Amino acid sequence: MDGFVPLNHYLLLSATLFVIGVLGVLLRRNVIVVFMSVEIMLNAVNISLIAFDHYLNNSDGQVFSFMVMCVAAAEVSVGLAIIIAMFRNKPTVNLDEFNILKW
Amino acid sequence: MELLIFYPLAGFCVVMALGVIVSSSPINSAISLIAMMLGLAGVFVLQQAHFLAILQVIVYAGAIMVLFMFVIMLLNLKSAEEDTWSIRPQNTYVSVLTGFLALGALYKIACVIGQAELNSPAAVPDDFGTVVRIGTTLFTDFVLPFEVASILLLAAMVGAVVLAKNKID
Amino acid sequence: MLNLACLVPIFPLIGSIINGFFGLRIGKNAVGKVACGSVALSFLTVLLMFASLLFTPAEERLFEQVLFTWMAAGDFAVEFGFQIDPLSMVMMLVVTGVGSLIHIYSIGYMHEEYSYYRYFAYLNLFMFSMLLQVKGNNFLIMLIGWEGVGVSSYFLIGYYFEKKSACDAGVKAFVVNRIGDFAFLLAIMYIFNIFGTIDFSDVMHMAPEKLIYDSEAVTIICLLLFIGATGKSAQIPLYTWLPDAMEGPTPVSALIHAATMVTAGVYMVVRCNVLFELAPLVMLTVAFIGGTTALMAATIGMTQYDIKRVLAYSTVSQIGYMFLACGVGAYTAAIFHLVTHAFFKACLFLGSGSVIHGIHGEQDMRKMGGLKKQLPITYMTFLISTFAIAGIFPLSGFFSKDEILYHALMDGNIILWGMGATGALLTAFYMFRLVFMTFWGESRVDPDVHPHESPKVMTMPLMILAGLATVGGLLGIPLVHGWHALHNWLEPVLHFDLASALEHSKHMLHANGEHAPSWGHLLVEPEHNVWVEVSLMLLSLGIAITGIVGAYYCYVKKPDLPGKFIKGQWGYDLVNNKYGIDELYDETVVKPTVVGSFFLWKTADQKGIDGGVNAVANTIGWFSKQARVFQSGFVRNYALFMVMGFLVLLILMF
Amino acid sequence: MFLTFLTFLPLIGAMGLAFIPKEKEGMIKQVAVAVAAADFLLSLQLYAGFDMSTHLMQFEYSIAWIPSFGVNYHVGIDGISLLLYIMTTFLTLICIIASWSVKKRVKEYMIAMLALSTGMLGVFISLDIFLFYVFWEFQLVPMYLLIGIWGGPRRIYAAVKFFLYTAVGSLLMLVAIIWMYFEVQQQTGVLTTDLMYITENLNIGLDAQKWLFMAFFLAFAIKVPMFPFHTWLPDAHVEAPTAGSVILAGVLLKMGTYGFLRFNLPLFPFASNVFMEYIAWMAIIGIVYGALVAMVQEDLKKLVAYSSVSHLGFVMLGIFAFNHYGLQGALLQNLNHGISTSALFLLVGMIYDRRHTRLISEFGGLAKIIPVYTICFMIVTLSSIGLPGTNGFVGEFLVLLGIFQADGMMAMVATSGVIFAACYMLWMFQRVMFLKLDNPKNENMEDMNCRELITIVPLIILIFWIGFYPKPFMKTFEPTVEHLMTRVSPDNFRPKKHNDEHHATAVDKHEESSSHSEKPKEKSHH
Repeated sequence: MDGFVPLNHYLLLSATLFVIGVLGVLLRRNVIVVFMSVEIMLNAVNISLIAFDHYLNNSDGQVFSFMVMCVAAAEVSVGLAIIIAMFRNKPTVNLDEFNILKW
Repeated sequence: MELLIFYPLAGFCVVMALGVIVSSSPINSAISLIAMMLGLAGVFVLQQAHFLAILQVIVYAGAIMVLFMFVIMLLNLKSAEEDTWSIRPQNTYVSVLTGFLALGALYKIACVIGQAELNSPAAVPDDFGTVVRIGTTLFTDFVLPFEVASILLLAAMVGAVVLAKNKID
Repeated sequence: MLNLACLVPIFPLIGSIINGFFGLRIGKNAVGKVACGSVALSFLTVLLMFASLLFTPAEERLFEQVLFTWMAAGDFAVEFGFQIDPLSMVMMLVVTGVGSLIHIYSIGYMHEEYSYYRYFAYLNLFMFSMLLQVKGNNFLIMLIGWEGVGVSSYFLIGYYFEKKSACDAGVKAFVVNRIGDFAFLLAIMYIFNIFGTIDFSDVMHMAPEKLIYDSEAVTIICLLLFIGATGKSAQIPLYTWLPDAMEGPTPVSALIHAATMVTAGVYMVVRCNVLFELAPLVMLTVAFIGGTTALMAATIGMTQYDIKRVLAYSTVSQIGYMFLACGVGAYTAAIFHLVTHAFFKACLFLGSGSVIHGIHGEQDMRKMGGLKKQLPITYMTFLISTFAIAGIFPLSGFFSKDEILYHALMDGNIILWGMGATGALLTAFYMFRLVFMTFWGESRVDPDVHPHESPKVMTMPLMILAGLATVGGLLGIPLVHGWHALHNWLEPVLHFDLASALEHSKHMLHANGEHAPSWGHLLVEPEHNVWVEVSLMLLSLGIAITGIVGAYYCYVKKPDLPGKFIKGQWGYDLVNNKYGIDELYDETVVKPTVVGSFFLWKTADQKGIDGGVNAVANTIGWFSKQARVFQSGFVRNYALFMVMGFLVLLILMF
Repeated sequence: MFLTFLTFLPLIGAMGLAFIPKEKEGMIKQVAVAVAAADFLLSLQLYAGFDMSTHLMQFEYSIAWIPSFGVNYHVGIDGISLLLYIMTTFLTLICIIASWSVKKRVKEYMIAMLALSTGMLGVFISLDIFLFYVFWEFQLVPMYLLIGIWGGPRRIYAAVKFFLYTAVGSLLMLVAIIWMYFEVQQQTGVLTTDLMYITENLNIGLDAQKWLFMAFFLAFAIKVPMFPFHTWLPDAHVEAPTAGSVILAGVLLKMGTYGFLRFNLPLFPFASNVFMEYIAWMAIIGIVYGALVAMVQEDLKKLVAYSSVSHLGFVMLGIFAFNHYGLQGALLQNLNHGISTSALFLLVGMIYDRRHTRLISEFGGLAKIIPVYTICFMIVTLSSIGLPGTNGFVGEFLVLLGIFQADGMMAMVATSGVIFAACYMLWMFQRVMFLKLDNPKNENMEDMNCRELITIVPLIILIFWIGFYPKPFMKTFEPTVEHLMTRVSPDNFRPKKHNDEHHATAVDKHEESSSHSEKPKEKSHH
């Protein structure tokens, strides 16, 4: 142990955050919180990408993270727009209420 | 030295992430999320990814989260919306069950990750993680994805505008 | 000439088809002509055949005409063929002869009917079936006719189909007949099982060689055959349909339910005489059933007021006599009585039809009386026939009934004779009760009704039949050996060598390693004692006259006597209710069947079987409902379960 | 090849119909009738060219279909299937004529009818189990649609019930087929589904025979339907449109009995003998039970449906009598039931068209206003009762004769069905046709029109033809029955009583003692 953080610590952090994100997506009903959980997951992946980059001396991972952020931004803007549109039809953000496609 | 910084940071991130998914008010969630983003920016810095750390702060904690807050305020959300969910007991069981399963899975993942052999980072050049280095890679090897990403953003922008319009006609 | 046999049933069939399909278009006149013409043609053909058979030597009087093979499977083959022998000849003569007369009579009787054509189509169909039945050369052809007459009788009984009672009577007749047919069918199958053929001549020929005297097999066969006969011939226990069958038009009652169809059972027993001879147990049964029926029906006949019902019970009773004759082995007597009965009973029924026609459809004898002036011809013919049936010398009934009683005593036992003699007394009584109530005494006819004599087309047949009833007895003049024409005529058919049959049985029993009982006493022929016969004749004549006098006393001299006499008598009530047999059958057979069927349908079928199937379906449905929790319709839930599954897998696999 | 052409002609016709605009209903009907008539007339050619002296397959045609699985397109007919085949084309024609009154979705209806025809014809000619299975399932679909779309008020329930019942049975059959497929490959090394090859070369152990027999039995028994599996039939019949009922009774049910003759008996002769007695008793229960239940029905179609259960009991009884009389009687009774029950359904359909009800209590006294109809109904009723001189009698008598040879007791119980048949049919006839005309709605009923007569008269002719001269029909299956008998005859499986050597094939004594009834009653005394 020479003061460096081993790679697996980063990966563990990444995994933990990812799992937390997944749980958020699956268990919460509030559509905005679900969205936030998606962001957590995206971030968790970013951690892994950057960690690998650092440990393998390669910049591609950072470029990937960059792209992920792009996608996240796009997703959030569209997603929130959809939420607003839905909210206009039915004043709720509870996902269970949106069941018109349910059989 | 790095460890000393890493553990608090990582712990902070995890706590904040949990805060996102457990707090009943969306505002609290959003604030926790911002905190987590900032924490992650710290982690990025630890890994010499300075440019991304900056981006993290600007794009995520700044732009995206502002958007979130804006929407939350706009919709004027209260925290009582979870009632119907928690009323049904089987939902609670399912939540708890999933939580345990997730913990178990996490444990398994940890075991697997524990086998990773990279214990110290590679020797990195000085410009690692700088704008120059990233920019060069971005505009040489990844120029096409970059352009595609820009189109994506454009499309997202148009889409968001269209969707959010009052009337779709 | 005998090749014309196939034409005989075909004429009525053609007539039936023409009338049935085009009857409405060709008009009533033509319908009547077609119907009567076809039957008359048959009659003429039969006469021609009779003539040619008469000139054939007695031993060769068996002619078979095979048209084609009806059905064949493996070694089973049934020919569609006819058999002309003295027995079937007699039947054909009776059927076509009486049939023609009744057809002619019907022209007058049914003239007011709208569906005249339908009536004649059925009647011709009946003739076709009846002829097929008496002519068939094997059991199955006989069965075609057998059931064919059942169906025609069903239609004719239900001719007035708007009356519920008529319809019910039709169905009852058919179903009760079917019970008999069921037994008949089983008998046929059993016969095939044993003989490998169902051809009459083959079976009768082989029977003494293949069947052991008094063995189980022959007993069962004969019993089944006899049950079949009881159904068709209205004997105990299947007689209940015949009185109800009087719902049909009167000529139908005359033709089907008196002269021809109901005697089919007798014909069948006589036809299978060889088999019956081998089954003494069944013979005894036949005799007793016949005797009991004769007695019982006669008692019921005494209490009825419906003119046709009295005649119906009389018919049942007379057929009982025929079976009594069969049962004691006097087949000639049975056929003799069958023929004479056909004459006088047809005449009686037609006469009653004439009465009913004359007073516009009234059938209750309490509303008749004193009709002899208004209906002279009817009265005369009716009286002659009544004398005949009562057994007054020298009318036909005297000879035939007497022969039966003689044989009952000589070949049977005193009980059978006693039954017959009592029956004769009752017959004379109730028949004259009928005559006195209808034609004598004060008129009780509805004042609005003006009785009138029937037209010629109806009285002609009456007179012919009355004539036949008078002279029919000449067919079988007793006492003088060789003068019994019918006996000589039927001899080839009824010839049965008991001695050699017993010999064969012995051989077969020995081959099976069993010991044959001693049958020696069976071969002793009772002696023909002329003086016994003469004294019996005088006795029965006395009995008949007693009956007549009794009736005269009760219904002419002191008409209020019967009313006093019967009041409050439980015996009378019992008889008046026909011994409650109908009700008994209703309670023990019909109702349980219907209730049971409802149970089967509602409970066993819908609840039990279908319920079982539905229970399986519902169980599966229940499981599906439980599984539906996983199919909430929310994509998120699906994702949740996917992830849960994935996590489980992850935990388990690594 | 001719057979293939005949079989697929209706399907081709159906495809042709697809190109006719649905507004031109007249043209659609005409084309459908033309196709069906052509098919029927051409199929008569089969009878003309049929060699009645052999049991071998005729008009055979075989071509590899899925070579990698050894599946062939192998078709052919023999005595068992010839008349069924012709009857199918015949009833299809009659049904299409009878469907003139259909108003709803005429085009789809006709397409379904023609497709159904191909499916049914295919079942009767397939000599490859795989092909058979394909056709067997294929014909379910159009029938399902016919009931489900053009049926009565509870049509969906009935259609689903029909489909599920049949599917459940046939799935087990599929399992059995697959088992045999692999077994034959193991034994002979040949990968094939060819029925002829399997029948001749597959050697199935005794226990396996029993299981396979059961699997096939279930499929066919449901189709027939035998006694405890019959409850789909009344529902399906009641809800199906007239033509659907006719086809259902006339052809689909025959596929069950056909299956027994084509598969169960030749493939599993031993198991057939083992189960013979039980199945015969089931059939007898069906005869009596069906008749009794029919007696108390209030709906005409239901009554006829239950009478079908009873009649098909006779067919099954004949098959499992295992002798010439029984088998021939069963085959003939198969046809007879197709003729008389189809006619009954057609007739019921006619008054349904006029009055839109089938409740017996709604009618009464019809004889007065519709005499021609009454005559037809009467004849068909009598045929259904099995009156001698009509077709019903010939078949029933042979069946009963056959079962009498096997067991007198069975024959007695079965024969009692004859009495009940008279009860329920005549009672029904009386309540519908006779009595007073007291329902004013019936007063303006029209008698049969020309088209309806065209559909009924051929059936009536057949009723009398078979009743009086069944030879042209019966001689077609004589050699086949002969051949089948040699294969399944109980004598093969019972020890010869007088011989010491038990040269019965493949019988172990244990099975022997448990499963056989005594010899037929005393035959004759030597």
